Amino acid sequence: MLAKSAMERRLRPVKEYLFSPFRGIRLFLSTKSQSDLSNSDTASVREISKEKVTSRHSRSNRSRLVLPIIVLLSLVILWSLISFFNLFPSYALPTPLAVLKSFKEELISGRLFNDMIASLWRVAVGFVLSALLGIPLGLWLGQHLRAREAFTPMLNFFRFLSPLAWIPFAILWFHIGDKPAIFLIFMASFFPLVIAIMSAVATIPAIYFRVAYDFKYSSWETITRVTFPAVLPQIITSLRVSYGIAWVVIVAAEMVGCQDGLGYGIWEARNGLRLDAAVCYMIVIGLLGMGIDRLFMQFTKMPNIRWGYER
Amino acid sequence: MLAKSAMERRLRPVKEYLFSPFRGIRLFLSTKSQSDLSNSDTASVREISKEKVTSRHSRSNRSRLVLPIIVLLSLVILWSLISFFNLFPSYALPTPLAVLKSFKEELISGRLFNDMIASLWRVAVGFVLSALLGIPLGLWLGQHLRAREAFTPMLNFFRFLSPLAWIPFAILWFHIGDKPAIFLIFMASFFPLVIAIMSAVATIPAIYFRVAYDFKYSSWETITRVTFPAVLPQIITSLRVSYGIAWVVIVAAEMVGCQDGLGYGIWEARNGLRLDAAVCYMIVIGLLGMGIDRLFMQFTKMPNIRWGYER
Amino acid sequence: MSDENEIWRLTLENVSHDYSGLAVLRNLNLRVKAGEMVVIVGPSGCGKTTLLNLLSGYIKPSSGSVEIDGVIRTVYQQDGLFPWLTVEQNIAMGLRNLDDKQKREREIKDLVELIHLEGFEHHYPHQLSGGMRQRVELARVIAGDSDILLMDEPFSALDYQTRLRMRYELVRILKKRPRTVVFVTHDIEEAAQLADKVIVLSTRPAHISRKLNINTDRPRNPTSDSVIAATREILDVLGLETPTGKDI
Amino acid sequence: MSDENEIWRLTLENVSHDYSGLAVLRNLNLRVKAGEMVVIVGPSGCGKTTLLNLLSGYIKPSSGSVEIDGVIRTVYQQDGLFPWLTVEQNIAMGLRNLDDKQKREREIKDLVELIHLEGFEHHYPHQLSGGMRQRVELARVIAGDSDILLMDEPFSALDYQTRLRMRYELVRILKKRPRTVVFVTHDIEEAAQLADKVIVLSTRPAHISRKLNINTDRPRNPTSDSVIAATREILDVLGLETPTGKDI
Amino acid sequence: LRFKPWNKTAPLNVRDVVHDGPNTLATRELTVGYLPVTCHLTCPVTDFASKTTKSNTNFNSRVFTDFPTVVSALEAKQVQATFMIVPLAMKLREQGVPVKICYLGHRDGSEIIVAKKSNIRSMGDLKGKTVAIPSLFSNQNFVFHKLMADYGLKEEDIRFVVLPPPDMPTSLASGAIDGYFVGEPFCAKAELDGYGRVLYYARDIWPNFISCALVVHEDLINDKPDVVRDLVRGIAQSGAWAEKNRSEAANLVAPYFRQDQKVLEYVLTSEPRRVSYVQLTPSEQDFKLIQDMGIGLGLLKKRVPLNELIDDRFIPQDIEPANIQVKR
Ligand SMILES: Nc1ncnc2c1ncn2[C@@H]1O[C@H](COP(=O)(O)OP(=O)(O)OP(=O)(O)O)[C@@H](O)[C@H]1O
Ligand SMILES: Nc1ncnc2c1ncn2[C@@H]1O[C@H](COP(=O)(O)OP(=O)(O)OP(=O)(O)O)[C@@H](O)[C@H]1O
Ligand SMILES: [Mg+2]
Ligand SMILES: [Mg+2]
Repeated sequence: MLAKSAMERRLRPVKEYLFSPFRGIRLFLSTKSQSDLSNSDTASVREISKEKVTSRHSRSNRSRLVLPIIVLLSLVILWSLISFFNLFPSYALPTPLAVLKSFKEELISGRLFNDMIASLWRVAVGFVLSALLGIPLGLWLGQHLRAREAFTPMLNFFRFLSPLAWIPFAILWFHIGDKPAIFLIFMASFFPLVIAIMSAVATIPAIYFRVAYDFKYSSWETITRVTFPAVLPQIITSLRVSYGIAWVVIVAAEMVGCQDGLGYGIWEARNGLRLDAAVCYMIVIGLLGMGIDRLFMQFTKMPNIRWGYER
Repeated sequence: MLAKSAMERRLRPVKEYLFSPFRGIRLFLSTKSQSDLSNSDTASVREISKEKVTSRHSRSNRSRLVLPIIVLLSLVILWSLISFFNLFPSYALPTPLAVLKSFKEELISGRLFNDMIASLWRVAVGFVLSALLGIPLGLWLGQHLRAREAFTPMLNFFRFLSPLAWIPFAILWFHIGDKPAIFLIFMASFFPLVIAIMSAVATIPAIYFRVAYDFKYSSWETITRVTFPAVLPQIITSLRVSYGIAWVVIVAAEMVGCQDGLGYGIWEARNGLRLDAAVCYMIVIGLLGMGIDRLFMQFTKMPNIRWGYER
Repeated sequence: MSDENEIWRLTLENVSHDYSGLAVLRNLNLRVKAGEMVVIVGPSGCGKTTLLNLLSGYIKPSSGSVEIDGVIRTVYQQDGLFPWLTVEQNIAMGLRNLDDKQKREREIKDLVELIHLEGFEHHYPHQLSGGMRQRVELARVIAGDSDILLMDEPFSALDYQTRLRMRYELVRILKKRPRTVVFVTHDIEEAAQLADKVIVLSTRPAHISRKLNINTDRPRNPTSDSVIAATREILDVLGLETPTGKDI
Repeated sequence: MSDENEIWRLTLENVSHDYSGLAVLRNLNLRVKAGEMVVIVGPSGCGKTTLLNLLSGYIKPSSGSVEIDGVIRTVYQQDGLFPWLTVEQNIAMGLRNLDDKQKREREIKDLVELIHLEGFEHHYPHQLSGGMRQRVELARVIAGDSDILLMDEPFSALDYQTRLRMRYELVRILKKRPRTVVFVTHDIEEAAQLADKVIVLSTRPAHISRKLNINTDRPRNPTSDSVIAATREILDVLGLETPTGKDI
Repeated sequence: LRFKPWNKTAPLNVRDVVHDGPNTLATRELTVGYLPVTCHLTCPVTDFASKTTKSNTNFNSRVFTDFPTVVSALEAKQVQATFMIVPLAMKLREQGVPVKICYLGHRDGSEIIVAKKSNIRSMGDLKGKTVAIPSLFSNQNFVFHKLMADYGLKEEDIRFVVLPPPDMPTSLASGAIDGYFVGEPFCAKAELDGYGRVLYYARDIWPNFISCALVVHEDLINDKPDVVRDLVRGIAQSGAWAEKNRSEAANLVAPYFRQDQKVLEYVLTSEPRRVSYVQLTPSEQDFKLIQDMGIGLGLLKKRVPLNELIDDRFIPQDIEPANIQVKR
């Protein structure tokens, strides 16, 4: 029994993120897979690639999909049973049917689609902004010990401030509509991102910089051709985490006088006393979040990033 | 409202670290420090410990403190200048003086202290709950590939749901006051924690289990004496991250009929059109968040955890 | 040792092993006497670790029989010490069956002395050098009621000079506490320095291409004649006398 | 080689080095001829890496002078290949100065052939075995206009048989593309197999305890007489003939 | 700023669908803030009216989720006219934000709701109970305290909690609170779902109860008095129309509020005492009472001269119902 799990554990990393929908989660927060019992250092390449191929196909895709679907289905069935036997009154827990109905309604009116686009747009802009500013800042801080020491307390301080607390400032500084929402998303995702990238840079093996020095890389080349690619796998991980934050924050961000968006939809549903619509929007938010998370995982398959998840 | 002795008990540790600010932030999200050019495998122990001692003392603690303070001071000065030259109207950005005044006011009335205790209490309970449930679940899922595959999509789905969206359910199921707030904090911190611990377990080197098998550890011993201590460093890291989430969520959580707490303080300040008080509460939230984060870092110094951050 | 002559600690008879279609070991026959030191060498990926797993009973052979007589402990190539336990606690793992607390403590003290690590009882593995860690592993597997030690390239992560010293160390410790040892290595010099019997495996599917007895006393100098002669013979069997890089 | 006799690639005169109070090297004198292969051995922590850093100009000596004549490249003990670049791109790092694209491509093709890695041009380092990675490192430092190779225990992370093969590989490659080499190793056999001249360093603060010339042709069999004789002598200088574990 | 590919293809917002398109005659535009509560019903009606009837100004109604956000938006002059609870407007004025109350939003429109099964029959029974109010700066809070005083209840006899209105019905249903005092439709919801019962209509405790008013930034009044005039007239006419065509009004605002039309219709038609949209001229008398109570509670710090706060210059002489046709 142990033998098998050890083997599986060994085989996991490669397989895991090729086919199954949600597997890259294991990569969440951990970029290196474990060392294993066999020393494959000296195995010939033919062997290595063969092993990879077999391990990839060793468990069928289908079984990977079936289990999560069973879990989800049983959740839905549980929910249906609860509402069928009226364990909670319908105002306390909308029935699956009511949610489905409101889903259909929102879909047909085109509002759901509109809200999705609006939210995706805001999250995308806020997130891209924080990536554009956060990645260079994180790289810079990671390489300068003094600067890192000087700024981490500040970064950490701002990390703990809820976007809800920023709302008045968001409106006063950025007025209402998209801009303050983007600002709030930015504020929520920027600081954790910078801190994560900063820490990642601090763990780059010194040898890479030594090699860059040997080959006479200029300092600009060192940043773009060594530091950046060396932390790219961890940048992707950090981006996933901070994207996750950005997406969770959408509900808070769309309090600021937005007229559409999934988060706004939830507020409107609450104000409109429509718990069914609220649940419908929650489901859409959860599913879209998961979906985009999977998109990020596609990056981890790029050959010049994948090394960070393989060794 | 809260028993005084309990209050004191809760406060003591906080005091301890208030005076040794912000070191160790570098550990955030990174468990392994970089390898370096010199191969110290064969260095004698005397050398190793000496090196460690020197590196610990190689830069004075003071300089470690000075830089962040300079940064914070310049932030405050910038803020003062902005409000001095009226770049923003005072309703858009309260002056430092006004904030200080409201700080004094809240402090003297005892409300600030009361709010701090209330928030800390809620976060502590919600967080401890999610740790108590999340750690065993994470350990279990980490060791069972099938279960992991089955439940990750679900965990991931719930991870993306904003606590704000849960508010109506929190009220229906837990009424108002502390309980729904705790529920919201739990919902926000539980899922990321489980996912992180699950991933950590999946990266435990198989060799430890092999050794446990050789020494005939029972499966219960394996979990408590191998799996758990092996991921303890990563559990601490995960706890820090999820505690961070719990603390950020306090503002959202205290929307639901709380009559005290720092998050409620922000709502009240906003409702009472007191931006100065809101800023004062934001500062307290940020500082407390940072402070408790430092408490967690104390764990990383424990000898049977520290190895995870050293090698 | 001569009076134990007839105790066979490990017996492999006609053992073959496949991993889901991959033929790894073919018809191995091997008997290990109590107190004997058997060293296994062979090309990488030929199945040496698989063989040890068969010997320890960790996996069952696809065909043939494995008989084990005694308590088995293994030293792995990677660091198998638990980093969350101190030196003392790691060594105590081998004494789990000893209920008498005082006896256990005395035994631990003895073992720590044996591996020359007095003063480091309460250090954690990450505070020790590679050589020290390997000595703790030795103490852990030698502790208590173990009879047979399996060692899978235990010294290959160390540098040469430490490796050299660890071989002498192993010999010295085994002198004090005799055990039956099956030792896997890539290092032919190591095999020649340590073995009573060297088993050379062929490439996969592996059979035993040569059994070689070395009868000189240990410790052996790496440049002593018997070691050189054995080295030469093993290199020859493995075709490594003038290797080319093509198949690295 | 004899006509280059008088070109000194590296010259150390009375070099000493301290790390903030820690005396590491003391009064070293060393001259390395063009095309020569100098191997440095010594106890761990004695300052071998420091010496290479001085030779490469990466650090300045506390006193004394270092003269370098030529372009220097280094192979490190750890994997120095950039894992985000393919084999081809890694090798191309050594050809950064070559502006002619066609020439560069031809050169890369030559080098890939030299290290027998045809077909792996577009593989990433993590897709290769340890020996293959070290060969790519060799190609990278040999590429282009390099004159001097510094190698800091380049093969110590490999297993014995691969190490053996890599030594032959290095000799073969250097035959085709002669370079001046300063090679640091812990492995005395390796030193004896590869060196024109072995420099044995003492413990810290290190001075040169012995310079040893080996004049046999390469490649040398590890069990050949000249290698054994040199090994014996070095072991003797280092006091490793019957080492004890005390100071591991 | 926004990329909107769906504008061309997908059907627009439901809010836009009911419109017949922008009023082509309108030369000016103004955004007016409101919350999706029936107290603010005239706002979307005016929005609708301005686009379907002939008027000089196009009014866009912008829905908010809570009052603090509305305040921030007003301070930042992102909306220059909005519906707002009256005490909050006073507080704003007190803090020097130049706002004026130009008109009222409604009369009445609030109820004290208690659990249906409870045996609370009057104010006195609420002693020792938990009651939710929407905000400390709501008129509901003020009036409730006045009522307590009338019944001889002391401050500590009732436990007040501030809750977002949408959470009140659920809190009552779950038993977390014993009653609440808030504007519609959050009262009707509890009644319709069968767990709430009206204890008092607002007009029973305070005739001509006011909760929300139209608040306009002084800058707008100074810069574009015509727009303000149009706005007040529009709201007055909308109110007059809604008062008469209650069912149609419910039908019209349901998509604006994204609320269940049934609930709105219930609010507007079940009981005429619930809410009315006439007599919306602010009177100093009413406001003085509110102010007194606010100061009594310590929530308002100083007395703002009411003639500075109220600006009734824009109220039209005679109010005709707006000419609104709602398609069925
Ligand atoms: N659990 C496993 N499942 C499938 N194949 C395996 C398993 N373990 C090992 N193998 C394969 O069996 C062969 C022999 O493996 P083994 O680890 O025994 O070789 P080895 O001689 O110990 O190699 P090395 O010298 O690298 O340590 C290899 O080809 C390996 O890929
Ligand atoms: N940058 C540095 N700062 C301070 N001390 C250093 C530094 N680099 C090395 N040392 C110390 O100098 C001594 C020599 O180090 P060096 O790395 O040169 O030894 P080495 O012979 O290469 O050791 P090894 O055999 O482990 O590779 C060691 O004691 C080491 O701790
Ligand atoms: Mg093996
Ligand atoms: Mg070195």
